[in-house]
Amino acid sequence: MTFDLAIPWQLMGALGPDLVLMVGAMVLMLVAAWKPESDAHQRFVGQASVAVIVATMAMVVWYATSGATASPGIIAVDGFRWAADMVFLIGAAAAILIGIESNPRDRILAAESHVLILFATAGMMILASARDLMIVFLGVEIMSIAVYVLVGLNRSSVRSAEGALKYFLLGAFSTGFLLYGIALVYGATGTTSIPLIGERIITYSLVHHSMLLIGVGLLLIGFAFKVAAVPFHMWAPDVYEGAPTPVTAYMAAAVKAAAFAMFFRVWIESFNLLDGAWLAPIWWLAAATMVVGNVVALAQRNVKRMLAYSSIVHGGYLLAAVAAGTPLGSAAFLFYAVAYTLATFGAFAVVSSMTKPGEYASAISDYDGLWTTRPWLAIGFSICLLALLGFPIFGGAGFFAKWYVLQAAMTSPRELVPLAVLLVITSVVSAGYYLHVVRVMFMRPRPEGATEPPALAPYTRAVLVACVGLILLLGVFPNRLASWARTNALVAAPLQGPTAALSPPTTP
Amino acid sequence: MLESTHPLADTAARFVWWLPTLPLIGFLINGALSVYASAKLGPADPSSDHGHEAHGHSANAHHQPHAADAGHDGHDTPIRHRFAAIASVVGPGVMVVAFGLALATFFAMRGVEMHSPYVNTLFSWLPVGALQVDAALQLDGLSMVMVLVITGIGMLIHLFSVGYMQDDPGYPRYFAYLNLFVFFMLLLVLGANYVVTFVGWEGVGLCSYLLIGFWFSEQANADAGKKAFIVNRIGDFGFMVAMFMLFAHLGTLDYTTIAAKADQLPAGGIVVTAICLFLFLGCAGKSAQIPLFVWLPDAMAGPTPVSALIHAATMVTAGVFLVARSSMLFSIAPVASLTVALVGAVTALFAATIGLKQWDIKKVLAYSTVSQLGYMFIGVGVGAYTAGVFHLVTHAFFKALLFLGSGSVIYAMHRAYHATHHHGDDAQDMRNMGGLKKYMPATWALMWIATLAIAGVPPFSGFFSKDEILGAAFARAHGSTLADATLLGLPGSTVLYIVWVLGLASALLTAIYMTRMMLYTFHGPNRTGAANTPHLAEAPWIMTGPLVVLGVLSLVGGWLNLPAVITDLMPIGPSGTLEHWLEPVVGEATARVAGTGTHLSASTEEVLIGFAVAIAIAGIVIAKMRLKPEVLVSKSASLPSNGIQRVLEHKWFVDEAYDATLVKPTYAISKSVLWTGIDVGLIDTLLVNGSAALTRFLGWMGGQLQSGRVGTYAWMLVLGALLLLRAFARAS
Amino acid sequence: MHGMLSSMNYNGWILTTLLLLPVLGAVMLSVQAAGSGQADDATKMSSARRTALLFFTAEAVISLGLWWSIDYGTADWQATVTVPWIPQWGIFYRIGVDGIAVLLILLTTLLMPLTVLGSWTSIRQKPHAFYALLLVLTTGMLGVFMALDLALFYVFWELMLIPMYLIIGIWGGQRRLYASLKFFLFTMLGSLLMLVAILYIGLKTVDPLGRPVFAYDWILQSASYPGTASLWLFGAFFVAFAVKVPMWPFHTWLPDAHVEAPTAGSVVLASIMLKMGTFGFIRFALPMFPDAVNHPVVRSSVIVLAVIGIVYGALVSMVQPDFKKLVAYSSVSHLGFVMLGIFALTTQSLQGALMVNINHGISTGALFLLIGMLYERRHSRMIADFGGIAKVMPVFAVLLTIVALSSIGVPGTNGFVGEFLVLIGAFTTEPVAAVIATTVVVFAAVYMLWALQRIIYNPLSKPENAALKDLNWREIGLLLPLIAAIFWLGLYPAPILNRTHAVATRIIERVHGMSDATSAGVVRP
Amino acid sequence: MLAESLTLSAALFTIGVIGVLTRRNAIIVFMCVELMLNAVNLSFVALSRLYGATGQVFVIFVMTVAAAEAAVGLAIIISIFRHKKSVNLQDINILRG
Repeated sequence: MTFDLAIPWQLMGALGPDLVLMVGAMVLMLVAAWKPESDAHQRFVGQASVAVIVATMAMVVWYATSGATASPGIIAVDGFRWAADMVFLIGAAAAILIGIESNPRDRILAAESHVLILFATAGMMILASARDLMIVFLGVEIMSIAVYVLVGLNRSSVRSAEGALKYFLLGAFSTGFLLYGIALVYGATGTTSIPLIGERIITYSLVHHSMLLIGVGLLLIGFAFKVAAVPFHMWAPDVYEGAPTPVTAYMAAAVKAAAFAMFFRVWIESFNLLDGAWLAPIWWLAAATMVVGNVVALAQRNVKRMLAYSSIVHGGYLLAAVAAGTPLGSAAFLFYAVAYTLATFGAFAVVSSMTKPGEYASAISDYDGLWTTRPWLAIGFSICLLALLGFPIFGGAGFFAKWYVLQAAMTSPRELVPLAVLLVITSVVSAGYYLHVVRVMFMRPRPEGATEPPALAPYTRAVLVACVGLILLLGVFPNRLASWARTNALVAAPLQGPTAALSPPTTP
Repeated sequence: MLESTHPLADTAARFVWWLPTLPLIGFLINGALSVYASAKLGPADPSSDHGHEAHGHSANAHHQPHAADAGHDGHDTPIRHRFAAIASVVGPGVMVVAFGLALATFFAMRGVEMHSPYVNTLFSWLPVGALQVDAALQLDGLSMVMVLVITGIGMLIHLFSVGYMQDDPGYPRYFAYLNLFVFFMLLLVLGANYVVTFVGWEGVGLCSYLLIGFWFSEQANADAGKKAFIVNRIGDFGFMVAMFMLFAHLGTLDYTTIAAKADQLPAGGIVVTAICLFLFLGCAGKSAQIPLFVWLPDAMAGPTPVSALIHAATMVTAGVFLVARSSMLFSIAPVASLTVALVGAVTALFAATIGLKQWDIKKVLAYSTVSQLGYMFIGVGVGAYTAGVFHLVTHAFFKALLFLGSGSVIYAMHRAYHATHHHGDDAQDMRNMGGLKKYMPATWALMWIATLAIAGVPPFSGFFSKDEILGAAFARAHGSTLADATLLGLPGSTVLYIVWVLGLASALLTAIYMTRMMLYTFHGPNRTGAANTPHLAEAPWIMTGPLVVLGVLSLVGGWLNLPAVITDLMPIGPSGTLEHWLEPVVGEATARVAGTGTHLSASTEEVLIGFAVAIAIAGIVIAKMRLKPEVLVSKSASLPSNGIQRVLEHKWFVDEAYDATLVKPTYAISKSVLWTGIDVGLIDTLLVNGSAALTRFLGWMGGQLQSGRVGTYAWMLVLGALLLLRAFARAS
Repeated sequence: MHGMLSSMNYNGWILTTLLLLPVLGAVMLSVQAAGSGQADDATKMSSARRTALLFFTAEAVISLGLWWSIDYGTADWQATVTVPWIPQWGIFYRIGVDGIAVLLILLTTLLMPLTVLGSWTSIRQKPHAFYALLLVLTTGMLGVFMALDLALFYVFWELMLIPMYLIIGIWGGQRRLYASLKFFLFTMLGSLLMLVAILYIGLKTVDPLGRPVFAYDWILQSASYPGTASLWLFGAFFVAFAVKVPMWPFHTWLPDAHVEAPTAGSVVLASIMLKMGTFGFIRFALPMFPDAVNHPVVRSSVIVLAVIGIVYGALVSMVQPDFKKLVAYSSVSHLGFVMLGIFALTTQSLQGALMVNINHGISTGALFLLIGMLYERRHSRMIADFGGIAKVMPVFAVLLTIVALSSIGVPGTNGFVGEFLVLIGAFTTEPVAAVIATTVVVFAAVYMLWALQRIIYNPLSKPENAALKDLNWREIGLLLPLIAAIFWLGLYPAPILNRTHAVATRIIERVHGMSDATSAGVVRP
Repeated sequence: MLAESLTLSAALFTIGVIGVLTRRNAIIVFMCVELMLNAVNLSFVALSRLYGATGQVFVIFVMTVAAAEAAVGLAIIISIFRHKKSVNLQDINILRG
């Protein structure tokens, strides 16, 4: 079917899954508020949230398989959107499943926590669908505001509050740049429609238009903040550390994926021709992110913080795919997002189960000799870490994710071979900290009198098993995932639809 | 020539591969016995329970006791090895059979006219493209001579060992090693190409290593074995490089092909000279020539029969053999040949000077061996290949005799010391001997035969061979290719005269030190100590028997190659037998070196002979006059010597010099510069760990920047923003 | 034999079976481990090692057919299997062997049961995991020798890394953490650069459908690289392989890894994993980048590094107080010979290099096994702690002597054949390097015989050593095949040489064919 | 007129940025952020004179979002105040490294 986005109900139809999720979230918000905080209630709301997510997924799958398209408009109805949606929804479901069990341990009994994830996810889905900078802005804010709250969920923890404050202040600050960027792009092109911007850059030869370029620069700042690219990354470690573990996982995987989804769409559909301006900055952003992230991660003694830096690093790798600026880059991103989401949630499932009640942080040394007491947990965690490292077979899909990104970077007409080399060299540094954890688990003795880590709760265990299983499976049979990513990649914006008859912009 | 059509094809020669195989079988049997016994029956190795109470300085001598008196702790009846009987049969037995086969082959060869060597190809060993190396054996005059010496003298020494080693706890192991040595030695001389020879070459080095360190529980013995192997390997380096060059320039390593193709190399050119010099480096290692002679004296740490077989009669002469084997190459490389001759001459004199002041009877013989090997190199160096080989053979006779005789003496000394429990005294030091003639008359007489032979007194064998060498050196000084070449700026003829003079000088010294040895050992008063004297006696027949055989050979060995000038004077036998025998092998090369007009007139030859004889006799007389065995005191009572005597006694301090200039610096550089400096310091600490530490430090710095303050973060954000915007602004 | 094997379609299934069987074994061991939760350590140990031995023996037995089933007269791939893996990325499961690979595969499969026997009593902790890792490692190693697809090759290449990392790190000695990480990081740095190079090559070579091509043959036929790209690509492969070889100065991971690894780890590392580097040069770096290989600067630099490694390894060996470290440095020296042989670019030297590869696998493997046996008894590897033990361990002394002699290349043993061929071949093209390398015959004798002397000879002065027990039948039995191989290859290496000749000739021809200009005037017999 | 409006907007935005950089009180910092957003709003309004309604619609959205943000932000600031008894950003640095 083809939605005509000019017709309101058809626009609603095109937003079907998003609406299902939002309506479900609103209903559940009411349900959550209905009863006083209790473990049973949050569990119920959590399970219901997962149900909503599953329903949304089903709808996404239905839309995706029915081959729905839409007329040009403010939202996209394409494979990229559905593919990205699936990643967000998987992340959300995993975060909620872990959260159901780990939140009470952190004395978070608010049932709203799960609902907020639904809201954030709705924001992401909107982001993925956005074909207008206005929608981009809305999506970013819907997502961000929910996540600000999620970070500060643990009212009893000063760390949680501090993380929330930092994220909020800096997030809002960066929103200012993003918004200003949108304004300048709008001023230069006269439109906020993403494909139209691309079109007008051609038709009006705006490649060297300074207002446009400054606008793009400001947009880039906003995006770079969201994907935690160096030097706009400084919030990330603190916030990841302060946030409750499932939220950290959610931020590392889904929020980052959403930010990249929008990044790719805007860059490929709007600014593809401006690479003369953005290639060098993104190149340096990617390089700095890989180098700084990896190097600083080496010095970390806390698992969550280490994983936070790891998440920054992966942002750097994906920036290489952005720099490629090709549809293949977006395909690589989709593949990467799946592998990375699985690995991240697997890892955080372990971290959450290892975190002692009332503590946010688990030191790496807490994992000493884990193998001797919990061999499978240690093996599972190692596989996730190796996936993050991008190691073949043992790291499963993580290797092919990196392979795909490298492939995208190296086939790009933009000659990114040096960046690819930098990527692999910094990967070696990353082995230093990923393997450090593997090493403490397997090669150090369990300290005398170390407390037994509690048995994995069922949902967490399910998440871990599913993630590890999929990582390994996709590491041997990545075919389907690769095809899926390639089919759902973005296409460089075709000049389509009636061009709005607007006079050429007169620059001030 | 095809193997099957060769005149030797249907004779005993087709069993030539049995020659090395027989001792190999002996090795396997004895080795199995040895390992089985020690693994199954517990440690029964030598010196396992000997107190090492008195090591003394002559550690190399110290271990002789075990030869004769293992298990002396309170037991006066020695315990023989459980498998001693089997080993006594197998060890010498295979040698007897091998010698028989060698004789059969020899007679087969005498019966046919041979123009090319008989090559028996066993299998293709290293087939790699252009490089085709076969495991093949080659029979010709030269290898036949060597085979006879090796199996014949080897057999005698095996028999001698049955007595000498009878009570050693490592008895089967000893025979295993000895058999293995013979195997490799036969491979060395029978090899049909350089590579097979090299297998034997290194193999004999290995056996030498094992036998020198036979009593390995004494560090000095193990040291000596190791030193021998390592110094030999320096020589092997040269051998290998020579092979590489041969392959690179001639594309083959077969003796026959190389002999045929040698003319392709420009005569006197750099290539053939280099090949020969590298080969000679190998020979210098194996045959203990300057600068690689240092291992041989130390090698006396091994059992005395080993010294006789390996370090006198056979292995150390392999270098001479190799030069003769490569005569086609050396004959077109006059500079290399001159070098060989000169090094041989210098070594002969140098070693002789050291021999003058040694007290250990075996050390005297060791330096004597070095000196005589120098003689042989003079021979092969001046292109008188037959003379070199001739001296090799006679030397094998009389030096084996000398060593075995000294073995008998030492054996007797040990018996005596053992009987009186004087384990602190050195049984090999001549200062502890004296007057042994009375107790060991047979040994005395036989050793005098050998001494006269080595001194070059007619009609003993050494006279003929030595004279032939000196005569050849003198003769080559005119008209030969050598005389026309120049070495180190000196004309070849001058060099050859120098060689000749050095040869004469060392002949004089040889006569002196050998007489000295005999005087101190057998003459004068006895210094063994009154308590020990009654226990001194002749060794059993199994040991004395071989001595007698060797004595006869030392006496008549000269008849192998009587010079024409003598047979012309007195018809005592056929002249030049060996020369005719070796003619197909070295004749062409000899003729090429000799060139024109190098034949000496009979009168000149007679004068030279007279001169040589006079010198030999003069040496004996000088020694007899100057040395007073009567005033010598036993070792424990001796004072350290000084001046030139001290220098000679310490062998010109060559070992110390090598140690200070080569060994220690290499070790120190390897340890401090290469290992702790480059490996641990530079690469590992600085580069590897350093970069890791630097990365970690940068990470820590980055972490410090992450101050936790929102203000900092905002500043960073804005700074980054400004940088980015600047980049975009530039692009517009 | 050949007929029987082909009637079984042996070549059709053997390679894949060899790859899968160890994985199956590893799975089986994991199941066993999960099922043996409460059993005592001894029971676990015996069940684990029995299963492992079963699988390794089965692997060895079925692999034997390769000796006959392959036609060694041709340099073409045989026993090939091609199955699409990720066809849209141009990645195929494409395996096959040539004469060189077969020998290394057989070396691997035949050595592995011996390493299990060598660890028979020394691995007490978590034995199931140990043997499972060893099995997985085997798959990785065999895969490297078989892969005919660059991407697949890379996967197998990396697959080896983790098991070895864990084997060193978990069952290793005192400084195992440092050693294992160093091993991992060194190797990974090299291999990731190679990954980029592989991608570059694969993406440059495009099939008619526009997909990348990683098929080795295809790349060989069609690849040509602009300007200095060939040099850069060669450089990337070079680093990966040079670290693995290890060439000086990339070698410092090796002594640490060897010393800290448990016996089986050291054996596998030395005997097989070090061969990966040189195998990589022969299989990939040489044929794919003939221009770079023939580049005078590149070639002479590699030769210089190889020669430095040869001499340096020997000299540093000499001063090691730890016997295992001594052997490790001697490996640097031996592998330097291999590199010299490869880059001298003659048939003799290349085939010699292959021989050294195999010989080093046998001799050094045996040395590590012997050291392990000694360590089990005495809990020390320091040379100074021993002395005179030939008296209490005569069989050990005999075997150690034989192996040591093979290691220093005494003729009659395998060691000589390889070294000699390398040097004689190298001399024709690189005479100076060959002569310098030849000096190592001296240094090798120094370090090995000196160590030998200080361990088995000299007075038995330390009371701890007086009670040492000689080798038992298991230990003797597991060493005997190696000893037999030492003599077999030393006395009759023709079967090996014949099996590698066709491939070696083709490689040399390919390298020279690309550069007649640069190789003109060089005598190549 | 357009140029002047955009210049003013830029100036306001810069003032906001400087405020964020220099002030230490969380609430004031947040107010500065609001100032930035409103500066952008000014641009949108000014531009919408040129291009039509889109800019004005955008302003409405921004204001809505800013309001939501303010609600959440103030709640977060209160939450930290409960723990720290301070809203001075200099004091809030437990999380670092």
